[in-house]
Amino acid sequence: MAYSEKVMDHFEHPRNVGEIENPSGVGTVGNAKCGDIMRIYLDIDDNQVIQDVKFKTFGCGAAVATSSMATELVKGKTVEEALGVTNKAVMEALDGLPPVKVHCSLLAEEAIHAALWDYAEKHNLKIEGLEKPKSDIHEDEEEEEEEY
Amino acid sequence: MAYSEKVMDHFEHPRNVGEIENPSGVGTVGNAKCGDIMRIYLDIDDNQVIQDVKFKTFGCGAAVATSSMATELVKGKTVEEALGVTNKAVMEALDGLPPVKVHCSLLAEEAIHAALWDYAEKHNLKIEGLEKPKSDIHEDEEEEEEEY
Amino acid sequence: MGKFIYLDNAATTKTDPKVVEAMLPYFTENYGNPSSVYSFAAANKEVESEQREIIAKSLGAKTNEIYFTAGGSESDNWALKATVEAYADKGNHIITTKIEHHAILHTAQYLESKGIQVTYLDVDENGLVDPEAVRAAIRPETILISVMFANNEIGTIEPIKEIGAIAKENGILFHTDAVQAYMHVPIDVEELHIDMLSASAHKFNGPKGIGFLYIRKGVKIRSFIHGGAQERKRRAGTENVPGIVGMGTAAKLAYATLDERAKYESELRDYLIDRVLKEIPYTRLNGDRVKRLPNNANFSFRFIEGESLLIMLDMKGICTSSGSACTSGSLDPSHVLLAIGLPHEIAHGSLRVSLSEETTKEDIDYLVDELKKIVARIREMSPLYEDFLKKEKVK
Amino acid sequence: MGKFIYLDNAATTKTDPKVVEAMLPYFTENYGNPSSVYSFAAANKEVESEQREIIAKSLGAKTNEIYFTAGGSESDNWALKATVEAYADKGNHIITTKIEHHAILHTAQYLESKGIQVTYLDVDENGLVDPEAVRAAIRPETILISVMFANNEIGTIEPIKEIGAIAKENGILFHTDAVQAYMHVPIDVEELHIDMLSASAHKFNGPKGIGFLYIRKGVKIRSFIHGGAQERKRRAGTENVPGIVGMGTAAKLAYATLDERAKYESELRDYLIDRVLKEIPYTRLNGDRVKRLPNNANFSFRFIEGESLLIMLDMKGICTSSGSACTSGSLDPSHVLLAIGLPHEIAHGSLRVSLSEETTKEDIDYLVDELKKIVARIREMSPLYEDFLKKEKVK
Ligand SMILES: Cc1ncc(COP(=O)(O)O)c(C=O)c1O
Ligand SMILES: Cc1ncc(COP(=O)(O)O)c(C=O)c1O
Repeated sequence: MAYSEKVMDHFEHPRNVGEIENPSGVGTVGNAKCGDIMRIYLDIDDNQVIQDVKFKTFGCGAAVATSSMATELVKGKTVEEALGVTNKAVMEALDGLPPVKVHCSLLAEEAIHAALWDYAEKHNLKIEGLEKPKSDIHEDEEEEEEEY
Repeated sequence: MAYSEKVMDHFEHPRNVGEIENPSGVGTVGNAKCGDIMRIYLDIDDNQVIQDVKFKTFGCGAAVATSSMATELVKGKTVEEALGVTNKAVMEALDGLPPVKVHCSLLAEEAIHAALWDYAEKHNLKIEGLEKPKSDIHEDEEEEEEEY
Repeated sequence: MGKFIYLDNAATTKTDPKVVEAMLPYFTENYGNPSSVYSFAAANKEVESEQREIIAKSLGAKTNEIYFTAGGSESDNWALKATVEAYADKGNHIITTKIEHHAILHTAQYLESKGIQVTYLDVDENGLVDPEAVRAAIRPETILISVMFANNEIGTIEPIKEIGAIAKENGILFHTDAVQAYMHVPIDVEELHIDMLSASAHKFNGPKGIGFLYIRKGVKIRSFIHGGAQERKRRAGTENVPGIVGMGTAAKLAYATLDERAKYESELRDYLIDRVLKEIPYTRLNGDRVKRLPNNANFSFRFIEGESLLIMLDMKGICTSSGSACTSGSLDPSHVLLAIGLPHEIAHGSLRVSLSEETTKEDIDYLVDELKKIVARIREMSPLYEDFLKKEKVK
Repeated sequence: MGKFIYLDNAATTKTDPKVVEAMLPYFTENYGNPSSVYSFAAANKEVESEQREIIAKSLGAKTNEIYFTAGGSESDNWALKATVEAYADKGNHIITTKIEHHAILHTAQYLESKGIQVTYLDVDENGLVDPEAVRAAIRPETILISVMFANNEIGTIEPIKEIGAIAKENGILFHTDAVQAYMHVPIDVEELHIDMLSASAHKFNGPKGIGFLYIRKGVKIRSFIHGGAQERKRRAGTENVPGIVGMGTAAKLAYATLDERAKYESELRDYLIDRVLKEIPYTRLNGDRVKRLPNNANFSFRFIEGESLLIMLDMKGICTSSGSACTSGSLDPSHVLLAIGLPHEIAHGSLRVSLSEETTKEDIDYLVDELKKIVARIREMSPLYEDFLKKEKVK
């Protein structure tokens, strides 16, 4: 699979695994058919700062590692800042992913967005720049071999 | 090529190579297109006994060896006996030939027949059982792989 | 380095050091091209013949019915594509199954794109093909039945004899992909009415990149790789002499130990299966419990995705696989597991353990002990398991 | 054992002991299937990549343009058959030559039987293809030009650059069978406008049973061997890791010495040619005197049949060939020698001597000395020579 050391570290020692009771927002994306499901729990305070974040993931090594890294990246950030955490940022923080695994980082981004959306809905907020997340990002995927 | 020791012996030390001046009969068969030509010279006495025989051959190892063996087999025989020297007899005397080389033994038989025919014509004889030889036996050949 | 336990012998095997030793002279000493005239090289033709004979004997076949190829995939491609070509006047329909290796499946799909009709037979929940379904699928224009001898993922051994008899009765050619079965279970092409059979050396401690196709005398297929007159004009290319010697030597060694190996491995396999099913909850065995390759065990652990499992086992020094090696990296769950009726999320969580004669009971115990911990750990992380537990509570 | 002089390096070469050494760990230690997930095996994917890079660099190609195959024949079959398939909407005509190796020629004939139009270009008396004849043969429906880089029998090097330029100008794919040329002459696929190129490891001191096809990025051909997702989904089959490492190592070694080897061998070759032409009457050199592989010499001795010559040389410990190795055993004279205009009886009497860097001047002297005696001896036995002498006398 040729995962980077960072990916392996986050896979072996995933940060923030677990659940949050009565979360400010929770989002689940992906589907079992495609082999990955990510669920993110957010605990957000009144200043819109993410105080805590937890995840559960059913998926491959990259799915676990991107979930772990995504939670690390949004923790302590404001909602607005968290929105800026893209799949690219996650990938970079992990020193890259194999091409077939790029979709995992998209899924992680989407999982954060889904949790934020849930938070916004529950709190009747409108978060600038946040769209209703797709639950499944697989439709975006590309074949590795573009030319044939 | 997997030639038998006998074949190799007759190839390395061919018996009866050469020409006979004023032969009783001479026959040349085969053609250069197919890669083998055999010429047999016979010296036949008044009792129809083959006193001497020589050959020249353009061809592969098996062509040389079968020529050599065929001359050995007819030497000292009567014309009638010589007619009985078949390609099978030549092959057996050589402990067999690879399948692709069986045609060489046919060519050797044919060369003897051609020389005998020449002898018969020159001496106005009719030899029982001797037919006008084909100069080229390759048309009889079969593919090794009969089934496809 | 810590532990190292290789339990992926269905993906490939270690080349036996005796095999390598037998190959070595053919690289740097007897390196001649067997088609050459001079004795130095022509001797290699003999050597090749000897290997062919070893293999022919092991199958109850004739020496000149064994054709060397570059492996199982080439053999499978050859058998299917050349049959379709050679028997085009007879018909354009072939019968195969949904659980074939991709070397058959993708070739069949390719042939479909060329206008060939293909029936892909279903299998039951244990992966077994029903011989009566084969019979029912036969049409007047059927020219080939290709059913694998044993499945590479779930280890199920198919009813080859019954299918062979049906093929023979109906005058239809019968090919079997025996890449996983050859040298792991006894095979007699006469008794089983097999017309063509694919095998690959690296699955029985031979080298990679060499295999063979058995073609019954009288089967009219021609070349798949055209060119020189090698392999009785049916497969071109300078002969891979070291590879051929390696395969022959491996076949000789494996044939001599076939029965005892099968006995040893299947006992160990059963021990593994029993422990796993007893000690790890929400687990199922995939493939037939009895009609099964001696060295194969395949499990599904609910709520778990296979790759994570493999990586964690790897971290413990254990080499195993999920689905087949060729498809890892792809996102689709195994077509075999879907064919036996597993839902997608369970199909994603499968583990194949394939033993060798070198595997010990200690290895298996270590595997099971680690597996228990790892499965528990991954489930802790799984949103599916979380949902499941919540539902259970509600009940 | 007496003398042993191997002068048939065009048929196959000795595997370099350094190559074997590099291969060895991949049989019994790092034997993992590169497609597997666990690190033990996945490391072999890296190893493979390194070999691919070595080869790519040697051709001025990109790493992902190199696809491993089982040898030259498979590469040739793949290039032709897959092109015809992939570009069927564009046309159904291909251009090749009369002097190709059978791996191309028989494949082209097979394609003809499937309705493809094939132009087989003539060559001149030195075996050279005229680029203008290539241009003239192009039709609107031409999809492929396949011209060998250097001929395996007579050693002539074709005007690949000119042909490549014509192909490019006309937007037609250009394939070259470089099995004899790769690692014997410098090749740059960019400079020469080559879209596909076949090579085989055993022709440059690598192992048998492994080769590659270079496929320029953008060429749309798909698989020839269908199945698993190996080789970027274009060539199925468990990777022959030892073979790949062997080929990569051989390429690395050969690339480093290419220029000096070519210089050394061509000087020796010229010495051989000069001696033979001067000292043996009724002899001709086949192939171009200058545009010629550094290690190839090919002679025709009138009144002589090739096999006898080979066997007698063999008895003196000298390994050489007549025509190509693949066709020996067949009764037909070389199609290449007929194509350069030799009459049948002369075409039957050809001798190919192919050197290596290990060949010495002493070897060549020994060869020529024996050759003189043997040719004289066979001519003594030849009815054709007898007739010739008689005619000469009459004059
Ligand atoms: C020019 C040429 N093309 C193709 C081949 C076929 O290569 P292989 O025998 O490795 O398949 C050869 C050698 O046999 C050759 O010389
Ligand atoms: C059942 C089956 N068929 C075919 C193959 C292909 O064999 P190879 O990879 O040697 O080409 C394999 C293994 O990969 C297999 O398990």
